[in-house]
Amino acid sequence: MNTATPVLSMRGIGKSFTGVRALDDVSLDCQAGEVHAICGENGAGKSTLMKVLGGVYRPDEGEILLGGRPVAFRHPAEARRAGISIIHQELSLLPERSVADNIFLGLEPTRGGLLDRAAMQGGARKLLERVGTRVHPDALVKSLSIAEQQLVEIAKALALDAQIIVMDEPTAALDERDAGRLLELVATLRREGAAILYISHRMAELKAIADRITVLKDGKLVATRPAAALTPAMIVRLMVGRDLADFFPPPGDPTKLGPAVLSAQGAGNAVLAEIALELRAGEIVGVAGLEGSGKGALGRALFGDEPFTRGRMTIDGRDGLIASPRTAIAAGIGFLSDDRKKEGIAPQQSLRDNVLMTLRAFAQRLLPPGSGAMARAAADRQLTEVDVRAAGFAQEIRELSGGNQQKVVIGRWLARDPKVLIFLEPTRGIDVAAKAAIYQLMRHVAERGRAILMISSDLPEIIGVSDRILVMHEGRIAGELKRGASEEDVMHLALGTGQAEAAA
Amino acid sequence: MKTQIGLTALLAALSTGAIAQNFNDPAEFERQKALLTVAAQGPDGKPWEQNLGGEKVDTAKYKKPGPYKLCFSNAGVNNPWRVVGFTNMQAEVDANKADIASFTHADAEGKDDKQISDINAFVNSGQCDALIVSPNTTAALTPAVEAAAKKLPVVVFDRGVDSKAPVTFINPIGGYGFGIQGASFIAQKIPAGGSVLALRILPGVDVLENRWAAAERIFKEKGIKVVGAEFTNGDNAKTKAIVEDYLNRFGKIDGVWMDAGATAVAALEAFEDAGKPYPVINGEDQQDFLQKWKKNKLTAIAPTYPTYQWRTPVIAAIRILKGEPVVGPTWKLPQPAITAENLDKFVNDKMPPLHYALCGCEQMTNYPARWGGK
Amino acid sequence: MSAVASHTVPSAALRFARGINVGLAVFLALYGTIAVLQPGYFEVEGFLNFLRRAAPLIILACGQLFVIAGGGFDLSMGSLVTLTVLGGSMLAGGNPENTWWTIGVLYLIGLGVGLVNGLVVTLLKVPSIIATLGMLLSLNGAALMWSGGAPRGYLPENFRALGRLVYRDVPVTGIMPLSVLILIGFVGIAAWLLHATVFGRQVLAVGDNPRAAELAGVPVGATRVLVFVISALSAVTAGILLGGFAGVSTAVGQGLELQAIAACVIGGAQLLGGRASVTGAVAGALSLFALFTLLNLMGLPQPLRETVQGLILIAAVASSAWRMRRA
Amino acid sequence: MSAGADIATARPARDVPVAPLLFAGSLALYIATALATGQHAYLTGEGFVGLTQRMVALGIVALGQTLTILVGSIDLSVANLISVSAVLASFIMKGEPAMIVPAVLAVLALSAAVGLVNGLIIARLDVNPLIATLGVGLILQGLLSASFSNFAGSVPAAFQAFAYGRIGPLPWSVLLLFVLAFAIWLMLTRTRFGAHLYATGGNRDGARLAGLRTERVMIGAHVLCSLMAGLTGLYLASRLRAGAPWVGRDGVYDLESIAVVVIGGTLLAGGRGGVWGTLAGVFLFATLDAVFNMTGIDAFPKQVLRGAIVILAVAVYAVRSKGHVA
Repeated sequence: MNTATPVLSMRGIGKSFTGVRALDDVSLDCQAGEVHAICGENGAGKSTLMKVLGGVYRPDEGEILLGGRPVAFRHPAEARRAGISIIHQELSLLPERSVADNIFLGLEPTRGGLLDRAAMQGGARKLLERVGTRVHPDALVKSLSIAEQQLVEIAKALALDAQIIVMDEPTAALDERDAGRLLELVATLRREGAAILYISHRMAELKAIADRITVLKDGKLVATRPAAALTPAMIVRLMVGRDLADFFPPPGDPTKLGPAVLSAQGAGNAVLAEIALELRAGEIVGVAGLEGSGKGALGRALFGDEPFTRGRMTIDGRDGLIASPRTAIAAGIGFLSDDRKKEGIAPQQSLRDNVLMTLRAFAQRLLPPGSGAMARAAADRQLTEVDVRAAGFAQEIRELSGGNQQKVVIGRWLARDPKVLIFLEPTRGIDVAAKAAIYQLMRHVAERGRAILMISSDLPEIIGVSDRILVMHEGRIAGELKRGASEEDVMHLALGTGQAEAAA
Repeated sequence: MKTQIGLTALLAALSTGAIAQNFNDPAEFERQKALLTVAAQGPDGKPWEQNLGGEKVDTAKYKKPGPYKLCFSNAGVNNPWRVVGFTNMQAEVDANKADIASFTHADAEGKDDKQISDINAFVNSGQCDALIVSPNTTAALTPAVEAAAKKLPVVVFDRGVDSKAPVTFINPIGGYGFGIQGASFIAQKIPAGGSVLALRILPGVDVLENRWAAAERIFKEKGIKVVGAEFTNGDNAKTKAIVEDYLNRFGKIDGVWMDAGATAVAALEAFEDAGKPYPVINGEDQQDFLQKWKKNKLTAIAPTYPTYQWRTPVIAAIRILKGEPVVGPTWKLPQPAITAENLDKFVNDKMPPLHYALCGCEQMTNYPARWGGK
Repeated sequence: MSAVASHTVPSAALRFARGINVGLAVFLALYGTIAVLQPGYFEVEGFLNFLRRAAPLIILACGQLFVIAGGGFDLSMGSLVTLTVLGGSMLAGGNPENTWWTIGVLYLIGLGVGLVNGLVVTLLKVPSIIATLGMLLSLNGAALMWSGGAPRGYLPENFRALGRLVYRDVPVTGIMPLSVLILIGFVGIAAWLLHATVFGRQVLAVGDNPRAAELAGVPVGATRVLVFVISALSAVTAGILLGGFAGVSTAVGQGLELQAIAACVIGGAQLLGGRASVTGAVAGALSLFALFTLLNLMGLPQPLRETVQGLILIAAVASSAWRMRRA
Repeated sequence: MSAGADIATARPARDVPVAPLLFAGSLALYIATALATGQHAYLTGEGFVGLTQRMVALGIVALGQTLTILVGSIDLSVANLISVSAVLASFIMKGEPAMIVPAVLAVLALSAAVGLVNGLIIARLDVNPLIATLGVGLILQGLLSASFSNFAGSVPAAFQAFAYGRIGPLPWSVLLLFVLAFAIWLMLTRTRFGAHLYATGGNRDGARLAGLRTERVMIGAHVLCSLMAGLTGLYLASRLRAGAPWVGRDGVYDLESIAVVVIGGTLLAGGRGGVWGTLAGVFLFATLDAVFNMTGIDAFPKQVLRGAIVILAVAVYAVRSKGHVA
């Protein structure tokens, strides 16, 4: 191991929030030119640790050394000034501002007291090129896709010529192609001598770029090992504390498929065209595609959020295009958004109120909120079924980890038990154990005779969970693959370079 | 350093509390007290054309052929008094159709700034032969009125301006007179050692401040105990709540002095609801008060600030443009009080509750419908 | 003392502190002070009289609470109160036979105003603070236009009774103002709607995260419209009580909307939605009214009362913000 | 959500150009009314000067309000601060030309202090800005009314030049309004503080994570807004020759300034908008005043119309926005 003074060293960091120990005696360091990966389940303390490093929180105990000198940050500005750049997990971009404004936020070049727009433009262009996107520096961020926004976020981190770069799940919103490009960028940064702390749930990535891996669990450090000495199974065991034997559930039984519950012919709208698909009771159908391929739009169109404007749809034997989410739900469709914070949870309401939201949306307005199927016991049963871990079910949902929040939102749909469930990125930003639990849950639901459309950017999950796979390209369904298809098969279709296979 | 002086000045101002302002002008008090006893000159039964002894202004230089284009910059119609007054004025305009070609008005909505702009716009428009102004505040409107007076004849009424530039300034005796009439009556009627509650609308309005200054002076002179002076914002509910609290606190209130009559009935109701005898009270010439007075045989008086003064400026403007001399530069109108003796003459239950009895409008066309009566 | 104990004690204390409603605490303190100054307030009769006068504000606060819980504001309440009082006098024209249909018409007007507010916000996407500000201007103008700028008639005695009548010789309490009975009924309905119905949960969900509520199937638009309707109907109710209590005037509703919002906030409601309680709003309205009464009793110069009011408002909200952060 | 990646590479179309549309619409309304009612004097240079003069008071305070709304806050205390400033100015001047400078400095210092207090309460104590500034406004008004009940002091003739003086055909005060608007536009679009203001309003947490001192930005916006209110107070003192404790409240500058800012296309939630829209909104209000005068519409129907226009003006572009507003 390198014996030079590490660029960054955190020693004995401890942090509590009103009695809850979020970090306990955590120490780690990072050398120049090293990628140090940090793993752990959600709630293990990774993000808190990074926020301590970034000056968002002040540690209760311990110290941070930069190049051997102790520092104490009282504000993110001080951490940045010290050369620490952080790509936070939640996007922190300004939707109404231009890409260049966002990239140089807080670092705006000035000339004679006024902003140097030309320098911002040029600088932004270079940085965007570096992260491999063709986004225009003057484009408003709100007009970008989530993946593009993620890349802008990374460009923003690079604008600060930092010696320490922290990336908190930078590839969570990216598809394989963009993720691959990002990994190359990380490799380049490492070559240039940056110290990189890298948080991710994707085992393949860790394997590909990490020099060392630190695993956190329950706010404590479990182990720091050279990446070469760890296999994905070992990492998972360290994180979870046990083996995850059956990460992906067994496939469905093709002989037990029920009738078609949802179908579309020739459907389309501003982004989608000639959509034809059929979902049968009992199956999980994966939808893959690059960012911008329209796979998210497909889910939203079927659910009536950004409805189809032409074509035909049949749900459970009845014809008709869906015009709004409410009509979709009434017709028997459920929908899990890819943006849990903005579109999933009502943060200040209790777990029970969140899990009952859809049932209540269709109940008589003047009924007691806990009548019939909405009884507290029923809510608690539902929350227990999806295995939510919380101090109590009266707790506000905002206090929970992302994985647990996601389980509550899924529970909301299971309580309604619709014929068709559309899951958009069901495991985005969720830790390994919760992921496995969600896959199991999906399979159970399918076995009960429900159809699930799982739209995801995570190829292993598409391949591991789906009974068949639809691949989208430029707003159309480019082809269909059977279970057992390889990542290459999917990518060919997604990139439009492969032969479209005959639809089933 | 200089800022420090300024801040210190502000702090000093704040810590010394109310700063003496010229609302209590003993000379003006005496002048108005004297005017109360002056006999009016002018046509009988037409108090809006009468005056309390003023000089005449020669207006020959304004003479021009009719009919005339009149413009009116109004401070606002933000209370019932101004609503009745403005109705009077419009009726007066209609009554003089032959002499008036057009009557344009701009409502300043109680904003000095807007009224200044309104006056400037009138002057620039070239559409006005004469300008009538009812200023929102005296000081603020002075420059605009002065500037206007250089271009065309200006008649000011109700509130004045600090200037001799207008051809004439029309108003009744004024706030001190009102205060004197009400307070003297109450002082005379309440039992010895009795207590008086003063109810005021809001601070800072010159007419209202003058009324209170006069009343306070009278009460002090007569040794009357004023248990409180409260602001009601002209709100019935607040008035009632305040009076209830005072009745709770003191058990008995003998007199209620009001600087304006709009909430007089609410104040009386508080006595009813508490099961206490009615106080000696002064209201104003609003119908609801007069009717209650008559019905419950109150010991009361109603000093007035007559709304018939809104008729006078139109009459004056026409005379000025005809070159006839008018009373000026100040034209004082009579300001009678309604007493038990002449109450019946003014009570009219066909009129709306806040109709002002001294509108001088009974003989005008469309009375009473135009004023909301039945 | 063990380390564990020292760790849990402050958090328990904080939990306890968080459990108390600021509004309630402020009210009790203020009312206690009033009663010390004026012992009559300690008696049942004194309290009922206090309630009678506070009733309109409490009702307004309860109505406003629904809008706030749903994430909006209703600035048009005060001018709707004015319209109710002026309109009531215009319609009834002092004739007791007209009272009941007049009240019916007034509620219909309220319904219309609430619907327009709600539809402007949900369909035209105008932020409620602007939509109801526009409504405030328009309603005020409409009320004055209708009556010609000044009250045009009286409210009949049986209409007035709703806000003015006090039943005497009532067992237990001695007296019982009719308006207090109306108040109790109204607050009961409000509490039931917000806390004991599916609708109440929908309001909170919509206020907390409208997008999530929409995707969960909650009829967001309808819920939004309904809260504005509730707010408008409560303004009509308050207007009827105020008109009954004090008679007709044109300034009757002025500034009530801000007082209602302040009451909700003192009672712990969160502006922009998601957190609200009727008990809190009632307590907030009571403390605000107790504050007015106390300042009155203390004989503080009128203007300084505004100053004290401002200080209390900031202090109450700052303290709940502080407790939110600690909790 | 998933618009094609290629679409974004093109330079995107901007949002509705609220400012020019609003300005043109108002102007058209003004000219049409003047022609229709035959009041051609309104169309002369002097007529237009009168029109712009109507913009000054509301315009200056609305410029300040634009900043607080952009930063994601709001200021309900401006009306009261205007009163305080007007009174303080004329009280200190007491008609003495020598006291003009001290008075102006005192007013600006006091305004900055009020802005600082507003900002601190909002940023540090985490009090909702509506409540915080409502409270501060009440405190100010109470202290003011307790000390003064009428016009206090007076301003010397030299100071009246601020409101009445002209440079060529153009009043100083109108010129000042446009100079201020330009300066604030420059600040918003061409300085770091401006960029940070938009950032703080657009996403406060995000801005903080990016290392911005969002509290300072918030406080700065409030200080500037209060300074604008102080200037408005000075202008009114100059125009009215003295300050009275009701000038701000009677002018309804708090709600009207918010209304014109929102009509001008600034997002109530912060993060988007600018000064020219606000100025166009102020122009609309001035036009309405003039148009109502020309047509002689009575005060009460005027109020009804004005309310409806406020709603419609915002609705015209808000109606196309996606998502929910509250």
